[in-house]
Amino acid sequence: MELGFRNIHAFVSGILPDGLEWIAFSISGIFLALVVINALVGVAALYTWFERRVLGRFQSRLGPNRWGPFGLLQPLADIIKLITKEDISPNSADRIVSTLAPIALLVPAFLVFAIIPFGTNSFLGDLNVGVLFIMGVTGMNTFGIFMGGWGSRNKYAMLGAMRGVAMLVSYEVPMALALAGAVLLAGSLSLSGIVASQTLPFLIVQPLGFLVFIIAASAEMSRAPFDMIEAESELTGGYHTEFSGIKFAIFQLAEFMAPLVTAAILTVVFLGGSRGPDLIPGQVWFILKALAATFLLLWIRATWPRLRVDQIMGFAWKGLFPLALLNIFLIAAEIQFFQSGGIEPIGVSTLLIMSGINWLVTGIAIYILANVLGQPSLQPKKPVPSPLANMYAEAE
Amino acid sequence: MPIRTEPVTINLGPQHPSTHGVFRLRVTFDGEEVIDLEPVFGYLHRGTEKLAEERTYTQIVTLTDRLDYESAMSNNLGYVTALEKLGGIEVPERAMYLRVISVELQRIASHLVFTGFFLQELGTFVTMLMYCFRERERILDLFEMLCGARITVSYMRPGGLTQDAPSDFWPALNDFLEDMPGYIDELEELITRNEIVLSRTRDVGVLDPEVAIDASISGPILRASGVQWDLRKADPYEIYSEMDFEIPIGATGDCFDRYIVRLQEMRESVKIIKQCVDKIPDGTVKTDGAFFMRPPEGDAYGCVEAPRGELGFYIVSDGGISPYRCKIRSPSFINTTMLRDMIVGGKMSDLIVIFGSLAVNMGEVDR
Amino acid sequence: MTRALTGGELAVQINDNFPNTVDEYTDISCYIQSNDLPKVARFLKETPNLNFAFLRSVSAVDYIDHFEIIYHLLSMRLNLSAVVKTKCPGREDPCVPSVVDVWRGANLQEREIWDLMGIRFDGHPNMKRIMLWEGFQGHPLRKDFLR
Amino acid sequence: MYGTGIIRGLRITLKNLLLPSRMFTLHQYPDRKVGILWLAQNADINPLKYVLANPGKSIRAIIGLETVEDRQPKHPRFRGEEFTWYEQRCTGCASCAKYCPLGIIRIVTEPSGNAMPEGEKYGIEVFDIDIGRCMFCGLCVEACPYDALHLGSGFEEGTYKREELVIDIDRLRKSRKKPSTWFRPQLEEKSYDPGIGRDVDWTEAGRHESPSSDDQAAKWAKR
Repeated sequence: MELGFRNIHAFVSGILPDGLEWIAFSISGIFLALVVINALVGVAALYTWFERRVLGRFQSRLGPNRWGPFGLLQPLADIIKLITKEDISPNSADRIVSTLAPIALLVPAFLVFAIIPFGTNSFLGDLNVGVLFIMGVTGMNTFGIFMGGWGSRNKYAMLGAMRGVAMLVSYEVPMALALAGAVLLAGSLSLSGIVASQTLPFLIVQPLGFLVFIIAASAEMSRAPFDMIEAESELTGGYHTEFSGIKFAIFQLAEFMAPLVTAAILTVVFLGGSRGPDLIPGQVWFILKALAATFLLLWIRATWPRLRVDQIMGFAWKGLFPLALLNIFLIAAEIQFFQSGGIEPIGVSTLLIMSGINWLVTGIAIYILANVLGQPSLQPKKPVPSPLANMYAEAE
Repeated sequence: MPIRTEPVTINLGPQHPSTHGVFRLRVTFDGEEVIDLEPVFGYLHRGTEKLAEERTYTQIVTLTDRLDYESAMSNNLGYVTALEKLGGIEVPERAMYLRVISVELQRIASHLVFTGFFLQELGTFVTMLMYCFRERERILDLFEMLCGARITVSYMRPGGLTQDAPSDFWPALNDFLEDMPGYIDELEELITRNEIVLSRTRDVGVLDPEVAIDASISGPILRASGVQWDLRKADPYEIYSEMDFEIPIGATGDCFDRYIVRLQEMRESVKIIKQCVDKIPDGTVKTDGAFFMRPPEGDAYGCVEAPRGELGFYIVSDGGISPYRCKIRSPSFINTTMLRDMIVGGKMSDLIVIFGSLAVNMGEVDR
Repeated sequence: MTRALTGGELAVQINDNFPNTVDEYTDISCYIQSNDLPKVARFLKETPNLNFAFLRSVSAVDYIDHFEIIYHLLSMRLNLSAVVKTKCPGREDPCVPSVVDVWRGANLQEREIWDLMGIRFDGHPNMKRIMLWEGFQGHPLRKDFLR
Repeated sequence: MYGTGIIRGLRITLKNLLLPSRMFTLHQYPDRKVGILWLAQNADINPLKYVLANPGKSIRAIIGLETVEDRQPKHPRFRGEEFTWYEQRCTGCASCAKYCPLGIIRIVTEPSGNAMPEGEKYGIEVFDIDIGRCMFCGLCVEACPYDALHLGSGFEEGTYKREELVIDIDRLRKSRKKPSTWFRPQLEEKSYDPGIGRDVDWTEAGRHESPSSDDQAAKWAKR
């Protein structure tokens, strides 16, 4: 039996007498929420271990390895430490806002997971406006970040929060447009529908959409190279500078949930979700694909430096936005051409032809955009010694 | 309705991840743009110049270690150069070779620290820092072989060195010299063509050569501005006149050039060390009597090309056992002269990058 | 090899243009009267055959009965170096003209000298303490500073 | 082309992730985790045999709990704490105290010492070294004319109070005699390594062979 709202609801209302429908609804809802939230917190804790170990290896360090086998209990130790720490907040801080901030940041991450189809079904069943739900819910974390920055009455935090709002709002646009490409292709707003229509993963069919989405998503979760919200070398931590104890723990949890959320959406929309050869169950396929996606995000985090604030904004509007529009236009035109009005799903051979065209257009588009955006001043210049100094001079 | 805005003043430091020690920048922001900046020094002031007045000439060597704690060897050399000029001490040839080897190793180590922290400030999450420190660790191991300490070496003495290198130093040095060019290639491939680094550092914090000279800026920052001036060529001390090496310069004087000049200097240092290893003669490394030296009355200014620029010591002697006055011309201190002019008008992120590209070391600034 | 200009050579050059500014000269340095410092500095910087555009360092030494300010100059174009000194008598509020207008590099160093040695530089744009905090009593590098 | 530079960077970090020579450059202190292969190699037997022989240890190693002591090897010249002092060699001249840049060595002598091989010597009542302020520059060792004071080779001297950092004469007498070879070429010639070596007796630590009376007579008779 799969763990989903419908199954639990059916089970509970089977036990209860008739007419107590609302109790069955509440019980199954609360039970599911408990299970899902605890499982997700556990997964996020495990993911912190994974991230720190892999990042450590990237940086030729060891990463946490002391506490438990291979350091697996390190997240537990961290949680205990953070919970037992004193919760300090500045005297002049806005208590209500700063207390709500971590919660406002964490809740959207959990909400997204309610509708991610891990196997054939998701926890909440199949939401027929899944993509819209995702867009709406992930947009909420802007509030959390701004509340954290505003409520803690710290100039660094405020700067980080202002940067955050500007960046997150800008990157919503290309992200939504990239998802729209997938929606067009699948002909469905539901995530299960998108998974079902991926006879060929959309990564292959629309690479441009994938590229735009992964860049925009890594900005949405403020990871390198877009981590200017919490740029520790500039803002000493950004919006969560003034938080400690359990509030800080929740901020960190939300921050570590973000890659999981991104990887899950990425897997569902572009990597074919739980589809794969039947040799392995769909859930395992899902986890494997999500792991690969998180590894990619980690790899980028370990390698690239951060962009400047104006460059990030410029990149969103001048780089990603046109690319996303081009992607939508391309997909729409191709669907119009190949599907010719019918509603039957597109065949694999047609998808292959489409992907061929798309890869070609992607290459050309990126090349053109790179040459437009890439400044000629970045080319190395030949140094010429200044006439002001001559160290070989022999003075008379 | 017009929006009422007002500038925000932030104290960047004295404790801040990017201030290289305890240093405070009082910055006024208009949004993200820096409109005013005032550096506040002195958090690490230990009065080295006053302390030097009541220590013997040899004891001061230990004080110089603590000036620029990332390049103690160069500080040692700068001090003993000035002292030998004042006292007229001849240094044995083997000692000069060993001095050059250790100083050039220190230059590589110091530039590695710079590279690591510079890229850290650009936002590479610790990765480059760890890579650079991994390479630097081997140099520190070599220093441990030479003199038993890794950071505060106190290796040089007036008239020579404390000790000759041990026999296992030479194979280890050769191993290092073989590996180092590969490391530098790796760093270069990792960063030099990286578009994010380029767009962050190109045309940021440009320093014109005229201004640089006018503001007494020295070292890699001056060379990045296109001024080909290096004391190792211009006024060769020790045995640099016999060495064959290039002085790399930058084209525009922006942050990227400051980085790339240092990277190329590492290559040249490897070249110099290789030549030294080939040519080093046998013999003693010490001069008798210099440990208890009393230079004649007078004054002397000796300077060397330290990793951060021209490090000068102006020593006034009254014939006693300790200097009458020992003034330190520290490159980091003077290189911060142009800080305000370079940063104002840039973004906050530029501030961090420009300040990082100056490679200021607070131990040396505050002395 | 950087050639060090002897005090005599320097004194001849300066005396030709500004008579009676050179007090005395030694092998390595030449003493200028402190009042004439800015114009001599400008002359040293802008004369083509001297071209001392680079101010290496400004130092101050406390000789009990007078202070001495030492300017180490460098000409990068000609690879020349020179030492110019000036004497500053008196222990109560000693004062010499500032050379920041000529060499910007003197800015922080003159502030440092004011802070640690207590010599005021006339015409310096920002004559404040630099290493020590405002309100510190005394100037630590003076020989009579005991703490 | 614009945009390829960042891809190269990814390649380098991946190389650092995968290449073993770039991976294991860090020493974990004071012990490190070991795998089953290392244990077998250390015991010099086949890994399979090792598993059969010590199943408990193998399981611990597989789940990553097995550790061995591993310290960063340090060069014999390492200038460490806990000075090595030979009372037999010390004459109480206090050169070390004079040459200490910080003045942290305190020596009190009494004149009624007994005669020792190198000549008359003072009895030493107090010999305090405040290593809380010591910077291990080694000038005291360099100044010692009789090679009585040597730097030590340890570096684990953490204490809870600053006062405990003062090394007094009793501790100097009692401590193990494992001198660093820094500034002691006579120890280096014997390729002595304090990290693995034995204690050095006071007769070996000096820089001179004590001359026989014949030699001395010959030397002084010439003058």
